Amino acid sequence: MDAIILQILNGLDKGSAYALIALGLTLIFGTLGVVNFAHGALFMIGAFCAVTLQRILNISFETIDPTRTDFLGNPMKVKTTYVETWFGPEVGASIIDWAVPLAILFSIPIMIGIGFIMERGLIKHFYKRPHADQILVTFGLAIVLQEVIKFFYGANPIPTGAPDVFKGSFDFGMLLGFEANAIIYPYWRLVYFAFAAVIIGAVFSFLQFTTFGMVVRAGMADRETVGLLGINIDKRFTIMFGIAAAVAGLAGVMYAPINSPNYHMGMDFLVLSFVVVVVGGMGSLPGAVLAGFLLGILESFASMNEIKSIIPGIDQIIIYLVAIIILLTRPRGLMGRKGVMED
Amino acid sequence: MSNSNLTRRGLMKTSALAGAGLALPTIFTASSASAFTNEPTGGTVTLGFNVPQSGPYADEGADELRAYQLAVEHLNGGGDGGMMNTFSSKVLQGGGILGKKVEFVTGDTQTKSDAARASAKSMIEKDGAIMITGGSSSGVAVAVQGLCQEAGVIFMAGLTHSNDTTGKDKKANGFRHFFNAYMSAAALAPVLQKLYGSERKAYHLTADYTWGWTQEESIAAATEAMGWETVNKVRTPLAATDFSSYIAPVLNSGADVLVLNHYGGNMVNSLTNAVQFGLREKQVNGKNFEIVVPLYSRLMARGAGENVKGIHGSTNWHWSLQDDASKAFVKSFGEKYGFPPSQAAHTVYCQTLLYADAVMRAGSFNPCAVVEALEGFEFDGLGNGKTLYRADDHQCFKDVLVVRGKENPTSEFDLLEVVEVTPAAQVTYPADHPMFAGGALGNCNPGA
Amino acid sequence: MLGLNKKDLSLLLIVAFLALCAPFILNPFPSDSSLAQFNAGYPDLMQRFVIFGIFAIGFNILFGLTGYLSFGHAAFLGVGSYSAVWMFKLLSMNVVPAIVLSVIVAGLFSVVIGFVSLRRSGIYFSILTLAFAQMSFNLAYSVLTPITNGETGLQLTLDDPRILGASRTESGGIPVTNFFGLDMRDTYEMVVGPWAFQFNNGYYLCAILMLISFYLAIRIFRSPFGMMLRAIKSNNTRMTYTGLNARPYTLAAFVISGMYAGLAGGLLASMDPLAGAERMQWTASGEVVLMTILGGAGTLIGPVLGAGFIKYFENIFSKINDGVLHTWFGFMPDGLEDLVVTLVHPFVGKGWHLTLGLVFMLVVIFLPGGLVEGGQRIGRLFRRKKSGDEAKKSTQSTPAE
Amino acid sequence: MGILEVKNVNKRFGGLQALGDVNLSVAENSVHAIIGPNGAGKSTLLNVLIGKLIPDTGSVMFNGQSVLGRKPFEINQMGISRVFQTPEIFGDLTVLENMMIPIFAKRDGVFRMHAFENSENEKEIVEQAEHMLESLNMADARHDHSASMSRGNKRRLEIGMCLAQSPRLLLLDEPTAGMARADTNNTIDLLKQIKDERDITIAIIEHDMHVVFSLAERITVLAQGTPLVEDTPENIKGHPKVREAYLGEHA
Repeated sequence: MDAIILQILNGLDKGSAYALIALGLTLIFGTLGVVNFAHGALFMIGAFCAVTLQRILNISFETIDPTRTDFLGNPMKVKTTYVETWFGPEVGASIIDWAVPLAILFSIPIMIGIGFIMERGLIKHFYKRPHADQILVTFGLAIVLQEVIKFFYGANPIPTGAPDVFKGSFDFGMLLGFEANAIIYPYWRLVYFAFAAVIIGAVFSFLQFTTFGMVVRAGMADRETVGLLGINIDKRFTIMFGIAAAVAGLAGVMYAPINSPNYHMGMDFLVLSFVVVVVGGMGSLPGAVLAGFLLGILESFASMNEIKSIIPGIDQIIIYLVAIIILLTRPRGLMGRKGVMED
Repeated sequence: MSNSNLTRRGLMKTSALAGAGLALPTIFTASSASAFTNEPTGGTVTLGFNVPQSGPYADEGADELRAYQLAVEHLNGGGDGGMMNTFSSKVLQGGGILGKKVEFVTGDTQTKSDAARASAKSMIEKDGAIMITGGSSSGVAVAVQGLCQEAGVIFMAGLTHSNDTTGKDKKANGFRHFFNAYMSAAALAPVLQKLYGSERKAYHLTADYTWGWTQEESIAAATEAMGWETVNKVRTPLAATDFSSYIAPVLNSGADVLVLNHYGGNMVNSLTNAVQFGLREKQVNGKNFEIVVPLYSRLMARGAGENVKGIHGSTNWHWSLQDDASKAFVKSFGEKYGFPPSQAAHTVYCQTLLYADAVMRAGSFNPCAVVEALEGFEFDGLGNGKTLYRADDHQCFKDVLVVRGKENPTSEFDLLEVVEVTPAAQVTYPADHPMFAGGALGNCNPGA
Repeated sequence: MLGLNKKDLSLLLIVAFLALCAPFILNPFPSDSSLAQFNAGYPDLMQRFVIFGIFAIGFNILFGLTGYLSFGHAAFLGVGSYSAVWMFKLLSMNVVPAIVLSVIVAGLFSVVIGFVSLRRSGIYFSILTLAFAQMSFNLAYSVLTPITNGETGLQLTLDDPRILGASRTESGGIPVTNFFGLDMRDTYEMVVGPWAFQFNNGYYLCAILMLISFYLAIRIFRSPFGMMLRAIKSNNTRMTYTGLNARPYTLAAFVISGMYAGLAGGLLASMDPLAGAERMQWTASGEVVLMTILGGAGTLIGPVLGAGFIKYFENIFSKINDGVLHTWFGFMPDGLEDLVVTLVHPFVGKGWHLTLGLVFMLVVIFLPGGLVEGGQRIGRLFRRKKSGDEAKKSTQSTPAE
Repeated sequence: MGILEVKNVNKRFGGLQALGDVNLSVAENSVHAIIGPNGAGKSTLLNVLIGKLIPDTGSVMFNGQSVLGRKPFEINQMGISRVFQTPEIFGDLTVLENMMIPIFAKRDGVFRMHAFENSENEKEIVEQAEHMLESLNMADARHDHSASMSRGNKRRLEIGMCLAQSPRLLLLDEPTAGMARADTNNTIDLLKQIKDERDITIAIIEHDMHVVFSLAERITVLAQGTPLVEDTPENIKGHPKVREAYLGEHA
């Protein structure tokens, strides 16, 4: 029982990341009709926003400590950060400690800006081009973005810790009457799940309850008609692209403490997030979220020893297997509309 | 820096059949004149440095390349000579190899056996490389080693830790300086016993491919021999990025030690996840829960950040070693690049020197002569104490380091501290050890 | 001739000429010049050009004609390679049975995967094929290691049984793949002044098979079957209401392209007897998609150009290191030389991916029809110039206005 | 007994009765029009006839065989051809190729693997297609891309493609929708010509009364999913019920 609860928690957590990426991907696809292979790269850039802020906060000046020596035997240079000198050691240290949450604020304008530039500078010219061209150009962009990151940050993962408050884990077992340590779960992963829920809720209510959202939804359903009403859909769609980029970026920022960011993390998620989107049904936002959580949970269950001992290697293929089964039983994924991306 | 521009052309065997119909005026064939593949004829000799330059191990590859450049500089008489001064064999004098200036070509393995072989082939066929070296994973090492055997050039493996490289996939033309999974286990086990006692229950998480399996097998065997119980061995997909679903059940399994048979990105993530789950603060069976990472790499430890603190593992070499050879290497590397070298850098530097030395002692570039010179070669002064290149399997036997993540690092490079230097005798195994069975060296192949 | 019209025949002849003279054409720079780094005329790369050309030609029969975008074609390449290596291990080092088996096995695989995946269209089809290929890759890397040798890749060993042939040669090595006694690895080198041209048996076998594949592809493109496939891409509704069942047509195209992939896989293994699981990864499937689109989907020659282009980048650009750069720009004054090297450095060697990404973007943005369109534009430019010249002549002959 | 017999067909979509007790008999070699106001169920009926929708009850027989549950290509092979509201042709192919495909389909059936014959060498097929194009006055455009033609010509081509298979029943779904007057008249003339020259049954669903009364021999009026009356055009014109339900809007 406790093992099952644990895997459900894991599934929700994995599902949060899948759902957030798939949500942004679907927003872009649904509004602009563009298949964006660079979406994983946006997620990666988000994570590197956290890395960058951490680096900025850690900018420091060097003083020479003659009592110690470095690896070559020269006097050691000791670094002190400017933040610590400006705000005092304690406040300074806690600002650095909170780099990741602070990066949320830092990343939103950056991601929206990147989204705007991408849409206006590149994607806009590809609305009327075949999907294959869109895939090629955004894939090219994804490679360029990740190579640029690699050039500046290297190929190795960069540790980006959560604030100390969120280190350690929460004991659910005690809460539910199990033994101590039966069900423990890291605080930061719980934060991630809550954060994802908030973002997903915010996107949905934005689309549901604002006039802007209504127009966009109408545009997703029938772009031409809305255009005929004299509403400038293009501008709104640009904004939507910015929002989608921000969603991907935020997913990345918050993911940084879970796994150290590296330059190819976007590609690692890309294929998976496409599977999630398609399983959810092209163009369906609730479908993307549902599929994200569904696949996350199934993946977690498949990695249980009990299940692996029955079907060896099931955890390697579960996502693809489920995708095949769903697509064969439900032609347009869980909640896809007819005629979207079927030719 | 004026190396490479490789121009001479290598030959594989020549067949009179091919191209026979194409008669052009000025033909002469430089065919069977050479006695072996890519025999250097001019004033230079070309080495092929085949390292990952893209993909997850690109930084390790970059560090290997730095070390190679340093080695070439030293071989050609530049710089301060580095470990050439401490090396027990004194035939290398900085005048190139057999009087020929050393040049090199580089290539990208992409950490894929296919791409690595393509890259190595282009070095052999196009650039006339006489020796291929490098790599940062066992799959690539085994694949390229096989190629070099067939093509008739020498392969000096880079970072490869799987037992198979000098076990079932060993080749006459291939040599490994790096240590292997068995040696990691043999070095670690006594230290673990001393630290954690002999009544422990271990839970293995293992990357689901050949290297992971050989390491799991080695560690499990070594720890079981000293009384530990292996509770479970769980395979994790190579592509996994989030290990939470594999880590979550560990605490309830009754195990009190977690062994992470992961390397690279897998290791960084699984260790980070394990620490996130608070495993290290827990008590199981009345003992503190411990995590072990059998194969440590400083470059990768950096990716895991503070999570490595206090975690034990083994490594081939570390820059903080205080013997003369290590100090000399760290000094010349550090002065050139501004930071200390990694174990990957160290091993490839040694391999380059060892190859050059073998050629000098053999007096020939002929691979078979080089093989003969390296087989059973005993040396010292390359940073791991007295070392033997065993003739039976072309594996180096030398001291192995057991290290621990440092609690208070003074710099971003100062992440590990050496806990114990396990002497070579303790990690030596018979050549017919079952974990290494199933392959044969075969005969050396000079190609041509 | 050969059942081709004049235009197609001349295209085939041009391709045949280029393929047979590749050792000359790809080696334009004397081997002691600093530009020799750009020479691609060595056996391994030439083999890769034509083998991946075959792969892309086959992929184009599916994607270019029917519009079905498969994201899992690398799986067929992979199983082709594995079957060929197993054939070398068990039967004989002759490449013919290996290649035949790899085509058959890839064909069977594609029947199964195609039958299931073609129940859906559009992106749903793409994801189904991707899922099958990723499953094959993941399993080949781990659980199926007894068959695939996992991470290391399937290689020949000294104790392979090899029923028709020796396990090891007299000198104790692993025998070499051959075509009825003609060793695939053998290379004849012709030295002309500072040039050295390499003629490799394996390359010519691949090139001939590529020409046959190319010829068959032309025939398919021009056949009623090809027309039906184009009709499916153009308007599937009309297709069915004309009394035609699209499914067998698409399945046939899928299987044909799967067999092409199998042939490519078998050839890869015949040239270099190793089969790695990475050959089946989604990035490998993506690569053939990129080759086809980059060259020009739906055109005959486009995929071959695209394949050559990407393989050239992968093998040539990745080998340019700072040392090479310094020899190139050595003629410049020192400060300028360093500056130029610093500027070029990020785009070559370990940065070859960056250049490739940029090239993808530039080609798609400016040449929507791929490299073929680029060629057509240049051709048109010449023609216009010519006709411009003629027009000028004619105006010159008449008195100026 | 007509060539097409629809009996007691009912179809509901959720709470909406799209078709209620439809009975219809189309006599062989006649031109039968089905008219009705918007939402009368014309399109639903058409979709039932071509097998796209399966009715909840009832039967649809063509030439004595049921069409229900068959795939569109099977229904086509039975001898029913369909013309769509917006012309469905192979836009990427040339006009000649467009015409060749139905002829191939007629000759070879649903599938044939003729991968290594040159389509241009299939003389018999090419001749038939060119002959057909000549009779449509489109021979000059044979190497043009069909997507670049005018809507009227596309419609002409589409009808020609259907006729190339010599169907027994030709179903037309608002064949002149969205056309200019001149194109509409051309289409009417073409259909009249077909009616005169061939043994063919034509069923036509149409909005445009001009077209209906120029062509039809019998007319069925649908309203709210049920046939209101069925009669000759003359009688329909003066029928009070029809005036009330349908023509009233236009009067």
